[in-house]
Order: sequence, then C-alpha cells, then structure tokens
Amino acid sequence: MSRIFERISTAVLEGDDEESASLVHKALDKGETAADILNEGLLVGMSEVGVRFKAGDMFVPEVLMSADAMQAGMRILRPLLVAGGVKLIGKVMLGTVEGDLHDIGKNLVGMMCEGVGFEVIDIGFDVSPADFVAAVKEHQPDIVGMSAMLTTTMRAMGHTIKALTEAGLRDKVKVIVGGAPVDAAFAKKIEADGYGSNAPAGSDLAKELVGAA
Amino acid sequence: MQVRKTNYLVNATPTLQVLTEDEIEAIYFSALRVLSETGVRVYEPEGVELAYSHGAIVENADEKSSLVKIPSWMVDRARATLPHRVTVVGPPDRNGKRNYVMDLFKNQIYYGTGSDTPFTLDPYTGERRRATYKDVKNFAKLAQALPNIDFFMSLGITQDTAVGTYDRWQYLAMLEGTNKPINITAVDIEGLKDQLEMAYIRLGGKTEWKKGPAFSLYIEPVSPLSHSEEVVQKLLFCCDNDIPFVYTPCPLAGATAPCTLAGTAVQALTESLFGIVLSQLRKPGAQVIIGGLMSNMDMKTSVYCYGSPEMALLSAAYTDITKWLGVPEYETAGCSDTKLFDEQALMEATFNITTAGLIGGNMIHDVGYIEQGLTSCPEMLVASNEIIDRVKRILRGIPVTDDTVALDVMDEVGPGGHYLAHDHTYNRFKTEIWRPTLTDRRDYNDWTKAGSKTYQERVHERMIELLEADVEPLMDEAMFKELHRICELADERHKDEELDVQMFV
Amino acid sequence: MSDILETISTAVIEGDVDEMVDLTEDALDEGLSAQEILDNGLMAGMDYVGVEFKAGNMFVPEVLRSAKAMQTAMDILKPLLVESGAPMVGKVLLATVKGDLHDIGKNLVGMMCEGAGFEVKDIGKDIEPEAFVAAVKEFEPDVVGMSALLTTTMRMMGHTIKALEEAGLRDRVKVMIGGAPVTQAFADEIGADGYASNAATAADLAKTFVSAA
Amino acid sequence: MRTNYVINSGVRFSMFSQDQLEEMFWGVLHLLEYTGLDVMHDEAREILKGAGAWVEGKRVRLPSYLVKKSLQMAPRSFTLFARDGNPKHNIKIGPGRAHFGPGPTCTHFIDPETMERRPYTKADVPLVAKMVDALPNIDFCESLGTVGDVHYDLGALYEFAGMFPNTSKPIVAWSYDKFDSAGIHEIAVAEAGGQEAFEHRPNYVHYCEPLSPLVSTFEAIDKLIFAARHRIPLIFTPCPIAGGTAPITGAGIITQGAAESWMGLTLAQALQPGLPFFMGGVYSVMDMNTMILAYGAPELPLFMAGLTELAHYAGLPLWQTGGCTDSKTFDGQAMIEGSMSVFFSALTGGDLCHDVGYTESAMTGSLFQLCAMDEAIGYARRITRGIEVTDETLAVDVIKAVGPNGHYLKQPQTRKLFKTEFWYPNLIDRQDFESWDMSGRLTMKDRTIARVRDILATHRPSAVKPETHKVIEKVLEEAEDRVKDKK
Repeated sequence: MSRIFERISTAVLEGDDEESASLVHKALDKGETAADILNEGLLVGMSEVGVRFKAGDMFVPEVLMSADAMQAGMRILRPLLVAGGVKLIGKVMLGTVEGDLHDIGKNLVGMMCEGVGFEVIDIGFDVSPADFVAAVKEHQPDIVGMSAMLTTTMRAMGHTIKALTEAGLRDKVKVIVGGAPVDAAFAKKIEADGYGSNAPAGSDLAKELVGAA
Repeated sequence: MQVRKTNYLVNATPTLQVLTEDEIEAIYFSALRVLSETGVRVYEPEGVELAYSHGAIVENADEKSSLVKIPSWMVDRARATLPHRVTVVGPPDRNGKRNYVMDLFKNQIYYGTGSDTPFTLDPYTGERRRATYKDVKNFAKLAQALPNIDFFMSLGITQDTAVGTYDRWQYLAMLEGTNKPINITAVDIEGLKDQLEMAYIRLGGKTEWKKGPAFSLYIEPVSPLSHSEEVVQKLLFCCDNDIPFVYTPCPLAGATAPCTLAGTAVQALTESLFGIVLSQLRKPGAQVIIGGLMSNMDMKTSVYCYGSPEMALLSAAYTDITKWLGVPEYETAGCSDTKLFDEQALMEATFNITTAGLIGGNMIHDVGYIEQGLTSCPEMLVASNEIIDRVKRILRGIPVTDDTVALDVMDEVGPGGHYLAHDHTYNRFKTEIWRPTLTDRRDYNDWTKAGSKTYQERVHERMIELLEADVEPLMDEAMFKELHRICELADERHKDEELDVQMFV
Repeated sequence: MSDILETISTAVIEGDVDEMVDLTEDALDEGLSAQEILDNGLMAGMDYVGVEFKAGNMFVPEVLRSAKAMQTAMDILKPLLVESGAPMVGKVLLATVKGDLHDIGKNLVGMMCEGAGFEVKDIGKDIEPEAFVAAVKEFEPDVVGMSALLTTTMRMMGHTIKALEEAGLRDRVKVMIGGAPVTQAFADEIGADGYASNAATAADLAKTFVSAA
Repeated sequence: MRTNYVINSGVRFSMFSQDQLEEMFWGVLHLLEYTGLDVMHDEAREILKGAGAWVEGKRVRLPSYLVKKSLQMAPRSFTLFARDGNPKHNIKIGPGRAHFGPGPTCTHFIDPETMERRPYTKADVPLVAKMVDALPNIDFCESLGTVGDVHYDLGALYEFAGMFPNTSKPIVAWSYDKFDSAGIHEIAVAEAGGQEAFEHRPNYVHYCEPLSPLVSTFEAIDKLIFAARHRIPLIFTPCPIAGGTAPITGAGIITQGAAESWMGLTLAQALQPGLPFFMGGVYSVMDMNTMILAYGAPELPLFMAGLTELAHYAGLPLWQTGGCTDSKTFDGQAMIEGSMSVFFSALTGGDLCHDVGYTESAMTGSLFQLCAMDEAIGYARRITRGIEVTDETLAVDVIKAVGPNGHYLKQPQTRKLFKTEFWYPNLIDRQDFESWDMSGRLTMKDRTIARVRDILATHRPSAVKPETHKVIEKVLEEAEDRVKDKK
C-alpha cells in the first residue's frame, strides 16, 4: 500500500480534518485515483475507527472528529467520483418525526453515516409525513432514517411509512427507524426495513441495506 | 446545677454542599446572560406573545417558532411571585382522609418513582417487555406498600391501551394502586383535561383540589433551549387550573448541553428560568417545581447515563441552586444503567439515593429505573426502599448531648466491661440501631442453613409477597366506573386514529 | 395455668425485673412449688423469648432483660429447689482463653445460658488452662464453654482441653467452643464436644448437652 | 473579572458544627482524665507516669494538657512512600484526601478460581497484593486474611513477606507481637536502604489494636513501643461495638474510641515526638438480633464520618473503614453496604480507609469485593471531586455558539474535556439493551470475576531489590527457627 494512503487513514483515525484534506489533494497530485484514495485511504481509517470504538478504545467525540476528517476528504473526492462514474455508497436522509423535537440521536446517526461514507441529508425535527414525502422526491435518497423519542410520536413513523407507500415511493427507499422507545418488534410491525438500537448500529444497518456491509 | 447550653450551633443532620453561594451566583448570572443574549426558541405563539407583551425581545420568527430573549429584570420580577413551597396531597382513603402529603420546600426530601418507561421487567419471569396497564397498577401497589416511597409516577407506559389516550388509562391504573401523591404525564392538553376531571371525581370536587392538588404534571422542554408547542400549552393550562407542574429539561452534558457540568447547569437553569418567567406572567404564584434530570452522555456507548456519578453530582448541584433560588427541586435517584437487577443496579442506586438524601433534594424521582430510563424494574423499587431507609438512618446524624456522649455511662462500665445489659443500651437500641428488612446479617452457618439466598433473591421474594398481598380497594366500584367512563369516552373520540390501539401487543 | 404463673411468664417476657421478687413471693404464698414456678412460669416465659428472638422479633437487650428477670426469681427459688432435691437444668462454666481479652461474645453466651435456666459461672478472660482445671474442680459444671477471638489464642482451647484430660476431668464435662475464627472443623480437630457460631446457638447447644446427659 | 469570592474544591460534607466538635473533643479529654484506661504494660505505665500521667495500679489517667501536647506533636500531613519510588504509588496524607485499601485478618477467603469460601492460605497473599497493585483506586495494601497454613505465630510475618514483593504501594502491616514487628521492619528497612533512609521515606505503616472498652492490651502497647522506637508511622485503632463494648450512641462510641486511641498517641509521642500517628478504626453497631459486629450497617459510615471530623479537628489523620459488608456472597447487599461506606469515607476525606474487600462481617476476604469496590471508589471520587466553576466551565460562549436545538458533540470544548469531565467505569455496563443482549447478557458479577482473573493473570508488579529477597528469606528462616519448639 502506498505511504500516502496510510497517512490519509492515519489522519482520519486521528480526526485531523485539515491534514486529511491536504493529503487527499497531495494524493490526487501524485496521480492516485479518487476511488483508490477513498477505498484505501479514507475508508481504511474509518473502519479502524469502527473497530476501536466498538472495543471501547475510542470515544464519541473522537469518532465524530474522524468522521469530519473523512468528510473533508470526501468533499474533494465526491465530484471526481461522480464524474468518473464511480458508484458512491449512497445517500441517507434523516429526520425526527412529527411532534418530536428530540434530535440528538438522529444527529449522531447522521454523523456516523457520514463517517462510513454516506452522503447525509438531515431534514431536521418535527417533520410531518407530507414533508418526508416531499423530501424523498427532492433528494432521492437510498435510505430514509426516522427517529422518535416518545411513544406518542413513535406512531408518526407508521404514518410516514404509509404516506411514502401512498405516494408510490416506498419501493424506492429503505426505511430504518430508531429512538429510545423503538424496538425491532415495532419496526417490523410498521413494516420498516430495519431498526438500529444506537447510532453505530444505525450506520451499520444503512451500509447493510445498500449492500456495502 | 445543670446549665442548658447557649450560643451553641448544632448540625442537626450531616450536611452536604456541592456549590458555594458564590458559585451558585456565577451559574445564575451566566444563565441570565444566556436567557437574554442567546435566548430560547419557543414553538407556541401564545407563549411568545405572553413573553413579548411583558418585555421580551422576539427575533428570528419562522412559521413554527420564535427566538425569545428575556431581559434579566423579567426574571427578577418573576422570582418575586414564585412560590417557595409547593404541596401535593394524595387522594382520600376509604374514610375520606388524605393521608399522604408532599410538602415541597427547602431541604424536605420525598422519594418517588419515575415515569413512562416503554419497557418493564416482568415481575415473575424477569423478561423485558412492553409495559401494560396491569404493570402500572402493580407498581402503584408496590409503591403504596413501601413506606419510603412518598409519591408515584407511572413506572411504565401503558401500551395495551390506545396510544393517543394512554395517559388517562395510566392515571386510572395508578389511582387503582395508590393514594399517594402522583406526578402525571399527559399526551396533550386534552389528556391533561381528562385527568384533571378524573382527579376532581376522585377527590370529590374542585374545592378539594384547591385544598391540595392531587397530582402535579411533568413537563419537559427539549434541550438545548427549546420549548415546544405542547410544553408551553401544558404550562399555561397548569397555571390557569392551579396544577403544580414540574418543568424539567433533560440536558445531556457533551451532547445537548456543554460538556462541563457547570455549563450543563447553566443551560438547564436557563431552560427552567424561562418556564418560571412564563408561568409567573400567566399567573403570579403559579406553582412550579424545577428539575432535574441532568446527566452526561457516556462517550463510549453514546447513551444517556442514569447511573453515572455526574448525574448524582449535577442533581445535587442543581439542588443547591434551587435552594438559593427558593424553588422546589425535582431531584433524581434510585436509577441505574444496568439491564437487569444485578449488583450494578444496587451500586448505582446506593450512590444516587445517598447523594440526593444528603443534599436535601425535594421531589426525588426515578426510583425503579434501569437501562437508561427505558425499563422499569419492580425489584429495583423494593430494594431502593430499603436503601432509602438506610440513608435516612444516616441523615438522622449523631446528636451530641450529655446523654449521648455518655461519659457517666463509660465511667460506670469502666475498662473491660460491657454495655449489653446497661439501661443506656436497653432504652435506645430500637432507635439508635437501624433494623434491616432485606439485608442479611446472619453468620455464615445460619445463612447457609437458610438456603444461601442472595440479596437479589430475597428482594424478589419480598416483591412477589407485596404484589400478591390482599389489599382493600382504594376506591369504591361506583367511583371506579365513573373514572373508567372518562377513559372510554377518550378512546371513543380517538377511535379512528391509525396505529393507535394495540400498537405494541 | 394459674393466673400468677401467667403473670410471671409475662413479666419474664417483658423483662420486668422490678416485679419479679414480689411475683415470685406471691406465687410461693399461693402454695405453688418452686418447681412449678420455674417450669410453668419462668421457663414458659423464656421459651417464648427464645422463639421470638429467633424469629427476629426480640432483640439482645430485651433477651438479656428477660434473663435478668428470670435470674432475679431464681435467686429466691434456687435454695428451695436445692432443698427439694429437684434437678437443676445444669451448670455452665465460661471463660475466654489465655492471651485473649475479648470477652463480649462470652458475656453474651453467659447471659443467654442464664436465660435458658442454667447456673452460669463466668471465670473471666485471659484464663490459663490450669485455672480452667481448678475452676472445673471447684464448680463442677456440666458444660465448659471457651471463647477466643484471635487465631493466635484459638489454639489455647486445645491446650485447655488437654489439661482437662490430664487432670482426669474431661469425661465429666461437655466442652463447647466459639468465637470469630473458630469453626466446626477446628472444634472436631481439638476434640471439643461442640461448636456454636453465635450466642443463641451456644445456649441451645448447652441444653442439648444436659438433656442428652 | 470577578473578585472576592469562595469556591468549593470538591464537595463539602460536614457531620458536626464547631461547637459540637469542641464538646466532643473535651469529652474525650474528660474521659481520659477522670475515668482513664487500664494499661496492661508495666513499662508503658512507667513511661506515661514520667510524661505526667496519673497511674493507679493498672489504671492510667491523663491530664488534658498532656493529651493536647501530644496531639500538637503529631503531624497532620506527611507522605507514605512507594517502595520502588513510583510517585503514583505514594500516599500524601493531608486535608481533603481519602485513600483506600483492604483490611487484615479474615480467616477465610473466596477462592479466585472456584469461588468457594475456604481458609486463607499463604498462597493467597501475593494475589491480594497484585490486585492492590493493579487496581487504580486502591492505594495501600493489607493482606485480606490471616495465613492459616503456617505456624500460628508467624501468620503476620508471612503476610508481609508475601505482600511486600508483590506491590509497591505502601503496606499497612499487622502483627501478633514485637517479634513479628521486628521481622517486618527488617524487610522494609532493607528495601529502603537502611533505618535512616526508612525514616525519611517510610514504606509501610504499623498497625496495633487496643481493646474496647478502655483497655490498652499488652500486645498492642508492646508493638506500639517497638514502632515508636523505630519511627514507624503508626495506626492505633480500637474496634468498639456500639451497644456491646461501647455506648450505643454515636457520640458515646466516638468519645470512647478516641480516648482509646489517644492513650496510644500520648505514649507514642512520649517515646518519639512527631511520630506520624493515625487514630482509628472500626466503629459500628452490634446487630441486636444476630449479635454480629455489623460491617455493613449504616451506622458504620455514620460513626466513621463523625470520628473523621473529630480526628481532623484534633489535628490527626484517621484510619477509616469502608468497602466492607455483612453479605456472605457477592451480591447486591455487598454492593449497597460497600458503596455506602466508601462514599462516606471519600466525602469525609478520612485519610486511610481500610477493610475494602471484607465480606461476611470481616470473616472472609474477597478479591471480587475488592475489585467491585475499586469501581465504587472511582464512582465516589468523581462525586467528591465536585463541579469546577470557572468562566471556561460556565460555557456561556459555547452555549451561545450552539444555540437552541443545536448540539455539543463537535464543540472544541467537548473534544477537549470529555475524558476528564466524565468518569469512565470498568465494571459498570452502559450499553443499550440490544448491544448488551448480543454481547452475552453479562451481570456485574460476571464482569467482576473476569476482571479479577484477568488482573491476576496479567499484572506484573515492580520487583524488590535482589538483596531484599535474601532478607525476606533470612527473616522467615529465623522466625521458623524461633517457633520450631512451640507446638
């Protein structure tokens, strides 16, 4: 493996976004392809981050710094990858459902998804089913992630899925759900495609659903 | 002659202080800065208008919300009418007596349960599952039987009743099990109205409510600095209807609040102060209790810690602040991050129950919580009752008098003697020595002979015993039917909502 | 049961030391025999105390008070019982062994034994094997109880038993031992007749010794 | 800038007012002056008499000026040193600092492999020392048991010989008599590099226990004299039982126990002015039903907290008690009782808190209890550290930067402080339910067992000097020789 890739993955691991961006530029100058930089540099770093986090050796703020470093590189690479016809891992759209203002969990999932290479669109909190539908039409995500903190607002997840079905969009996206009162049984009941019990589980699930796991 | 002591200060109990008055002031004035310079976001036009018309600055309005900045003088004015004491009185027993009074003011402690966990551990199988009406009733029955549980909150969301109306059913389940003061939750204003009507019926009229409200309402603004439509509506309704309410944000240090504990306290206070200002504008003298649930995000697992030392410490610090402010405090204790009733549950509960008792937090809730507040555990409630009892022994302190210093007794017994048969011992052993109920102090032989039961096993047995005990119904059939009718009518109104009924079972 | 006996047993249970002399005299005046008063008044009360204590409803200071009440009556009854030739429950000799000044446990055993109707001779603490032998000769107890709180002084129990053997007294007494570091295994090893893990069991053990004898 | 204000460094806990402390202090002096103690040691009575005490037979009464003079001579602040010079293992005794360690003399031990309760043996000593050496919140070492498989007279010596090479944290040495004490001292001095070096940097503390009520036993005094003459920091710690060997009231037991300690103090200071001296020790109640000395009773932390304040009022460091339980097994009761007592120890800043790891009312030592209490101490220390209030921590600017509905996860302040502001547990589990479920549904007991076994398998304490090993062998040989004729 090229030395530059190792340095990129180290920059990601250390959460150094400036270093990561400048190394990506340097790699491109050296003639490395965007796809190689992504796969052998950035993603290698992030997968080590994932391993360390799960082992309890890295902490949330550090993971988020790494995700930032990854994104700093991705911002440079994304246009090149698109131009080169390389298929990106995918797009995740996230929102907290109608009636619910709690969005720290959703924010975390977003950052974790960015960390594994997704493009993330966050449509905020207190999002009505109709707004979800409109946003899916606009952004055409691969994954729709919904979050709810209350049992009373949980049901809005069901309503949103129903709205997607009625708009004929349900087949075009995978729907994942999460939040304190949610569990796998509920996800199944409202016919979501998956449930994540915490933020890393959410991003793992997203990867799995786009076939990148 | 025996002269009585004069000019002599006594620590009547052990004392604990997290923050000095100077530190409290530093936090308070910081909160005033945040409230006036950063402001809070309010999602209820009536609340925005109320604040605006009394001097608040309103900016950055969008279709849903406005940024409201409160000048410090408005806080000073609100504090002038803010009650220092709030009282909640449980419903009457069969003889018409309202025995359980929660009198909340500086340094008074009352322990109670937490509310609305989606899950519960089944009392018989220990399996984690969605909570039901029966569970809430069971928990209320346990709380009723446990002498150190002073108020009740629904240890479980009733999820075998309709989602849109669960709060009425939950209140009914609670009323079936206990006549201790209750801290309710409400789905929305309609749910709150229904529950208030139920309370009037249970008490025998609105006048009884005025003599002493039978419940308080739990209201939770969202951190950071956000006050939703429903939250503000509930607050205004409570002011209008003499309902005491708990205005308690749940900031999470490092995630929805600053990583520093002092910063988290500043933000929480800002959020609570907004509730205080709004309530006193709506109705001077409106009864507010502020909290409360402040903790840190565990940066390894990203969970909201309910058992961390930071939670206990922040709660205690906030109690110092509320004492200075002169407003009753909604403390937190008796809870853990464990997933089952194990050693961890009891270690964490011991620390937070002790801290809350020492600091003198008023309405100490969440007894019975495990798993970051997502699951209720009946054994945890029963065990905490005994831990609270232990702490109360310590809180009685060490009186220093001629009688307790006992120089004469020591002289009488002398070197090498003993005190077992002395009157000084005989007359005091029942009050001086705490007597356990679940704790085992037998020697190894006797303990082995009795089956080598662990603490958890003994607690489980005791819990089942309490659960299966025959008790008189707390209200007569007619009243129960009347209350039941309100719940049914609510269901009737919501019957067309999708995914509402039988959502989980 | 006659009223006066019931009153006596209640007074024992309540530890009413002050009343005991009057009550005992009254009972004798009524023509009851010392034996009757002992069996159906005092012992009936103490039996109840024993049951309640084991059930956790009575406490050490109360039991001691009851034992004291019983002893107060016994001071009157004893000469009469001796006169009538009625057999006493038995005699217990107690001491803490040489080198050990801890005697709270032994004191407790003594008071519990008194409560069970024994005549108790406490020869104190730091007692040499030779002093034990002398006391056994003088007092002629049925049961000898030894206590030690330290592992270093425990072995003095063995030495004392040996001294009793050498003096030819071992067969005339039952030896029971106790104290924090003592175990049944140790009791077996040094040839004691029994081991008690606490004061209440010690009194029970002493009773089984004399009833078996 | 803000001026003229007061902050708390750590939380503030207090049992008594100054008036109450003063009253109790004079109560102790009164007891020593009027009732006095029986001192069962001829030489000690002579020394005390020479210092100004009134002696009448065995009874010794101390005029209060003498006790006050002795209190003044004893230091409040000093350092106990790690034998290997590791500064992290030093213990700085002084205001506001609580330290923790195990206790001595349990007859039984929980076998780390089988989890069975069995007699404590020589082979267990190094295990205890290793655990102490590895656990971050355990500061000093005791053996957690009485060695049962060596000659009765030599248990204490074998304990020290087993502990000393296996931890560099300061040791508290218990002994039967002055012969043990001499052997122990020889080992410690060898490692320190001579008596004078030892006096400058003492690496162990000597422990003696008088008898309640109000008796200074021969052995306790004999050992005290040895320690004082060799300038070994000293713990003089009675174990009064409220309602049994002491008054049932808190103020009464504290007064009596303090008098018992201060008789030792007066003697020690008469022999060796300025000798570091800890008063102690285990103050609890007798359970009036089971008749045990309750190591898990709430009165224990209560009495100990009161005693700590009295000690500090008098200017002495305290030998505290905590982390112990009446439970017979590793269960919730053990956690409740142990956690509560270490918490109060930490709150009062009682200087050396011992008996961490005791179960079954001090009858059985347990590494599992010790390990779990290490967690509880960590927890307690986070609480007692309190909340730092400064312009930076008040974070008004950070709150402003984040604003309503934002989050703090990426704030530079969060990144800078999240490791120090929050405590991270070793045994407490904070996973969400699904993660916990998938990782094997372990209880805290399971995790504690795993941690104990992991430490025993992997931890390597620093070594003692090679010559110290030789001294240890020599001391043990000589001791065996001394007792070989005794049965």
